[in-house]
Amino acid sequence: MVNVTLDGKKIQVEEGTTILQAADKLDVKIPTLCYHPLLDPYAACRVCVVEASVKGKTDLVTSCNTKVLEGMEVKTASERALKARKLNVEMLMAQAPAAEPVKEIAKELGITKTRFEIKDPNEKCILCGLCVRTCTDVVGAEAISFIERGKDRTVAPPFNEPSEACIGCTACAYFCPTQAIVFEDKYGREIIHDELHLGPVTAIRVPIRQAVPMVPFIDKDACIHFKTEQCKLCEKVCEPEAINHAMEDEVMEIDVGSIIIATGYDIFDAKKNAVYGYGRLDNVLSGLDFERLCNAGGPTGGNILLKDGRKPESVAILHCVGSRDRNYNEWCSRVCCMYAMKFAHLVREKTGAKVHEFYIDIRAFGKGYEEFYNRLMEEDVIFIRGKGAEVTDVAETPEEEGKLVVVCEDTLLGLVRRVPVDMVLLGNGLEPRRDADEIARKFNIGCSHEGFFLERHPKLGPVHTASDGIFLAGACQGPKDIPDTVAQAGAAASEAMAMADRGTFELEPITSFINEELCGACKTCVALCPYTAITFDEEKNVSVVEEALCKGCGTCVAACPAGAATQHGFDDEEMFAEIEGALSVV
Amino acid sequence: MPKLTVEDLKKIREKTRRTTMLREGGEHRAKITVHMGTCGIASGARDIMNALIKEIEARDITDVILTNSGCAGLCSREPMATVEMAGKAPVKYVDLTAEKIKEVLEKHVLGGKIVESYALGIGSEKTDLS
Amino acid sequence: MDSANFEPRIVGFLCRWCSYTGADLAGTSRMKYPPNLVPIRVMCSGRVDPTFVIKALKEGADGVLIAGCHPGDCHYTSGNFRTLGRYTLLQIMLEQLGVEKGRVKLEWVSASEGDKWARVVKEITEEVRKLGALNWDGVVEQTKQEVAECADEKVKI
Amino acid sequence: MEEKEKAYRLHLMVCAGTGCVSNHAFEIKGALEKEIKKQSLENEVLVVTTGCNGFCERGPLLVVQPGNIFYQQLTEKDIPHLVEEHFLKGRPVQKLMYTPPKEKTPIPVLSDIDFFKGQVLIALRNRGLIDPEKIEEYIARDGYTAMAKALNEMTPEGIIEEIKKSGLRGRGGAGFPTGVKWEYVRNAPSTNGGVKYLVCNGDEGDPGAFMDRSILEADPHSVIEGMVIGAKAIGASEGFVYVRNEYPLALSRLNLALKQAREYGLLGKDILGSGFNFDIKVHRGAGAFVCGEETALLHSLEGRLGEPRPRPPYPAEKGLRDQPTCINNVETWANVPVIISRGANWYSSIGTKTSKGTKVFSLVGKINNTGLVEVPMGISLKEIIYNIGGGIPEGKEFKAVQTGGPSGGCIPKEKIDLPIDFESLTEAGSMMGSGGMVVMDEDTCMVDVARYFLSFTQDESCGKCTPCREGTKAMLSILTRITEGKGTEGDLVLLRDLAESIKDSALCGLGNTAPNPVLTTMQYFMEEYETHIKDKKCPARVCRQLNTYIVDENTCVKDGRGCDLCKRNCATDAILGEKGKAHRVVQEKCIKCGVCYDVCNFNAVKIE
Repeated sequence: MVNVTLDGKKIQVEEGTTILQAADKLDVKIPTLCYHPLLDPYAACRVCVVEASVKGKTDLVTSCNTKVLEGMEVKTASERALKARKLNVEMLMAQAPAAEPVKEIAKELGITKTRFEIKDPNEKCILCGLCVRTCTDVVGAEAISFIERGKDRTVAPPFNEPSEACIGCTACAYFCPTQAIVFEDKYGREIIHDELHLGPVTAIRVPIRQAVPMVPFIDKDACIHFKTEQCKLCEKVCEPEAINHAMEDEVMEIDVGSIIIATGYDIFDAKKNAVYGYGRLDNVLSGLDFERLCNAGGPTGGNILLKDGRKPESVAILHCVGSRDRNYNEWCSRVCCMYAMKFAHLVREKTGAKVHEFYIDIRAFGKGYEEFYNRLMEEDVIFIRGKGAEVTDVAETPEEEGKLVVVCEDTLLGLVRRVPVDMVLLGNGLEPRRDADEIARKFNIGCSHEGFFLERHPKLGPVHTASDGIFLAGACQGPKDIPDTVAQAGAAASEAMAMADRGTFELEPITSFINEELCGACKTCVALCPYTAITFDEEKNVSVVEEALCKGCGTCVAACPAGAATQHGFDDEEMFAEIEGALSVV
Repeated sequence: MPKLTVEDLKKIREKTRRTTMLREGGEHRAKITVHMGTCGIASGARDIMNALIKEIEARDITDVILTNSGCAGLCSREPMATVEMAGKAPVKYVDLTAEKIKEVLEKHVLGGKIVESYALGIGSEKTDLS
Repeated sequence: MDSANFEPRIVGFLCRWCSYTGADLAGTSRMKYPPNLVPIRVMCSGRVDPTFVIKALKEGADGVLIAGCHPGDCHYTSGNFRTLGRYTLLQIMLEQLGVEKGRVKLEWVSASEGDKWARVVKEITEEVRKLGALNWDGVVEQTKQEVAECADEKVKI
Repeated sequence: MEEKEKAYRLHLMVCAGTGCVSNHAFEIKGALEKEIKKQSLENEVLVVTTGCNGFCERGPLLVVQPGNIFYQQLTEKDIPHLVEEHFLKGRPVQKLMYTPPKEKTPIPVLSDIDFFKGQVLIALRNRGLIDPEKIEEYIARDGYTAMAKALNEMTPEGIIEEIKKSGLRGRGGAGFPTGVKWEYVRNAPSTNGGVKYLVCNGDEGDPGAFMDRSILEADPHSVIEGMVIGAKAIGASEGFVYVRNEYPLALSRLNLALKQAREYGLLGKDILGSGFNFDIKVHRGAGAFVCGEETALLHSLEGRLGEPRPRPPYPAEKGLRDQPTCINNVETWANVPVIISRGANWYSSIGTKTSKGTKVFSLVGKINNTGLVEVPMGISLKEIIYNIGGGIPEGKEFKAVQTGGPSGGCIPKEKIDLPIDFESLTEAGSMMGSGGMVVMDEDTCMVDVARYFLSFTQDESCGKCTPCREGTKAMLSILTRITEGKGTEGDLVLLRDLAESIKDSALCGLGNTAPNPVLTTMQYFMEEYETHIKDKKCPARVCRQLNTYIVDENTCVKDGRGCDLCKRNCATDAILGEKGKAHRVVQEKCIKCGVCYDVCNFNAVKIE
């Protein structure tokens, strides 16, 4: 411990403490500009200069980097220190007149005007080096540096050209005390709607704002540490030391009795069908985009706004985007009609905008659904029977200027209509997950030709699969709304429970087995078995069937060249007898 | 190149002593001046100089300064040379040949005995560089 | 024999999950189709060993129908692909033996395709009816002769 | 190495320092060799190239040994005559010898020349005596004996003790006791298995100083030897020489010297069988003045931006790659071997109480004998300027001397008896610095001098800290204002405030000392500032914007007969008059470019 006197006050601090830190403990404020508690002191702005005496030797030192010494006496606002500080601030006022922090310190020091020549009244950069140090010491990207020297010194990437070294982390802008560094979206997109996809989020965040459990995670793709192996600022500031970058994704093997597959669906990507202009035209939103937009925890706090921040005056909602369409998906996605109508209700309620629904036909099949449909009509939602054929921003009439125009054939009126609106919401259909095939292979279950998982029996086994112990729930089996999903999931859970509760499961008595004496060790069966139920016993030099895995398809039996593979209930003799029997009847 | 030892350093110093002495005007046994005015050169002073250089090299004499000067004023007795032993008066030799100067080097410079038969006299007029 | 009055005997190997259920559906749907086919249920069409087909022809069948799930819909993931492979080879072999192509068929019938089942049975019955009864003994005889000829030629060589 | 050394009767020591080389020394050498061959003297006369002789003013130089005959300002034309007369016929050529100003008789022998007479050579001990490209010649002059002694007979503590006792202080400017620094480094803990580094600072950025270059060119082995001794003392196994790339000759000689030393085993593993390992790498600097600052130099050495960082931690504690590092200047290293071989007592007998030994100064400016001089500490300015330097040219009056490079201060003529040592110079507001010495005569405007030096420091400021970056800029703009006649009295107050504050609060030595020229000129020549501001006049008539040009009509007509030259050269048609008649300047149109003054052959244009 070291004893110091600071502005007459005595304090004992740990060895290695800087004057600035000691002053902070005593609530003595020393202005700083180039200092940041998370970075090594740089001692460049010289605004934090104080007068320090040790052993009779008095010097002007920068408090950010000077460590206290035993018996040191510090005067943070001595005449000498103030003189230097004021001049330095005054000079910075001339160099970066638009820098707010400088103005604030100047105000505190009672400086109203700078006596020095102002070169650029809009200059904000005070050359404190925080950005450069952040990029170098924290981020490790070393994409920006000071260039030139002296009065020409500026911060720039190499050769003043966009640098490949820049990882786009924006940490420099974050550390910049004067907003001299700003970042903008590469594609010039503005805030509101982009937040839906890629708006500024931090690498550490909770997955969504209503996430349960509410635990932050590190987004490995965005985290600077995983790009440059540096940073780790979060570790420095996390007092409970809860952050561990070395933690690896862990592959865990869990033994279970049964598995419920509930891998859900993918939303139809409306970009595939260019006529809707999704991703190309502003204010064309997919169903999920809109959900996020009107979510109270969303980017606009639940307000339905256009990209430029205005409230929409008219909104079009298009049904069957990607569904009931031979060019894309033939099936009805079941949920879109209802969620599209929910959107209509939300838009009416929140903005009072005019809402047009473009539909093929309304499928309000559930309990209370039809009533909701009727209610909407009373809410003055305009229903137009006719699939939206095109969304365009090419205006043909003056009232279409600056609007999105939905073109459709109104089948009731028998007319092609052009409806100008501010915002278009798409009722995207549901699709099997992209990786459904892979999952199906992994679990030895079937997929229908659309790609939804195949239940064992459409009526008698709607949650079972061909593999015992593997059950289906939700939209992975086929498009479903939430009540149906919950119902199916409940059924799947109880089937799984029932099986787990029994503790055993019955095999059908039709499994295959290998007659070891006949087996010629050709391993044909091993490769054929879709259930990996056949293994080859190297010791005995024969194939062996694991009966618990065998489903009794008999493929191996048919293929066995030695006749060693046989199937209970379906062995060759039995089959021959059956053939003979069948043909003996005249 | 072999790595040196402290002894090697000394050896190099010994070997280069002649240079050191020449450049720094250090301790030397004698200074031989060959007079090389036009007359001297015409009468063969170059041979005298060459013979001296050869001899000094051959004997590896490191402490003799060899130099030349202009005409000594006694053109008829050229080639001439002056031998100036350290701390002693200079001796002028005249009518030299290569053989004679070798003898002078041997007897006078190394042996310390003036070769009187070739000597013109001892002592010199005050030399002025102008 | 008069082809019009000839009633062929056909053996059907039906997979338990699709085709057999499809046949069931045809039945419960009270669809009409020829009674000439005798169904034999297997767990999967993949169990259908080519010898079963030969055996059926030998025992007096005039035609054989193998029916399985649609490709990709196999209850056992890939059994029907094996069937398809074997069937293709079997067809070549039967042709060499002198058995007409239309006598043995492979069809994909799903559980929901009762109507398709009925149609498939109708089609094969009509086709085999046209071909007439299978003279298996003749087939065997001829084959034996051919084998013997080949053997002789081999000796000559 | 030859078995027997060839004997020559004459050694011609051609100075091949950068100064003489740029004056065609190599052409002189070529001409000499050609001519010697022509006269068949090649077995009698040896031509040697040496490092800088120091008397750069008079280059190209040639010293003939034995005899120490000094030839100067040679041209290729002189060579045939010189060879025939002197080297063949033994008649030294007078007209090529040095004649002091105001005198008529040339001085043939080098040691009789005033310029050389007053000097004491320690760091420059081998200058002009050896060929820097031949290690044998360095060894012949007792080279590497000190190293042998240090490695084989002394302990590290013993070496440090000896250096401490000698009183050697860093020759880079600050004058920190070298032995004490070494001790710090020796005792500083290394976090990397005891790795410590040694750096030779050869980033001589002062525009008027060239002693480091000269030493590296004339005697690179002395630096290498010094570094090996230092390495042993602090326990380093790796050393760096940081040389600016603007010194190509120094670089090539240093690299050659390192190669030779390595071949001889004087660097590398197990040096001279002592078991001590040390090697030196050369790092080329890009020529930023600030890289002479040790922390900036280390940054640059690490491949980073050459900007200083706050101290502490000092490099002795945390230097190159965060390990204890000993940085000394070229001249300091060159002094080390002599101290070890001749002993601390001998060394400390030279100099003053606090400043021991000698210091090399580069004497430039308005002085007769420009060049490099090594003088004992404590010698007075007067001795250097008048005895060694030969006084001010053209009989002008001495006004001030600026010491310590661009950030040193100006010492006025009242203080000409000032003894040169670290303390006296600092006390006078200047500093030792690297040893630049710019002499100024009566025609020098001190405000302009301050402005000039400020423009240099402003350009060279790295820009890291506010006072130096913005302050030098602000001071320069005030000074420029004053020299342009736009200064106000408030400017002087602000200027002084700025200067004091920058000196007080800048981050590194560059900023701390940058105001020195301003502060000292304000201290000693305040009246000049006031004249500039109040009277809008420049007493030395240097600041053209303050001059009023008029034509003395009498002279114009009488002497020049109205030659019309001024009128024809005037860019703004500010001069009226006809040929043969008196001319006059229309002040409203005059932009004070001074062309009329420069072109007038009859001194008819006057400055008021």
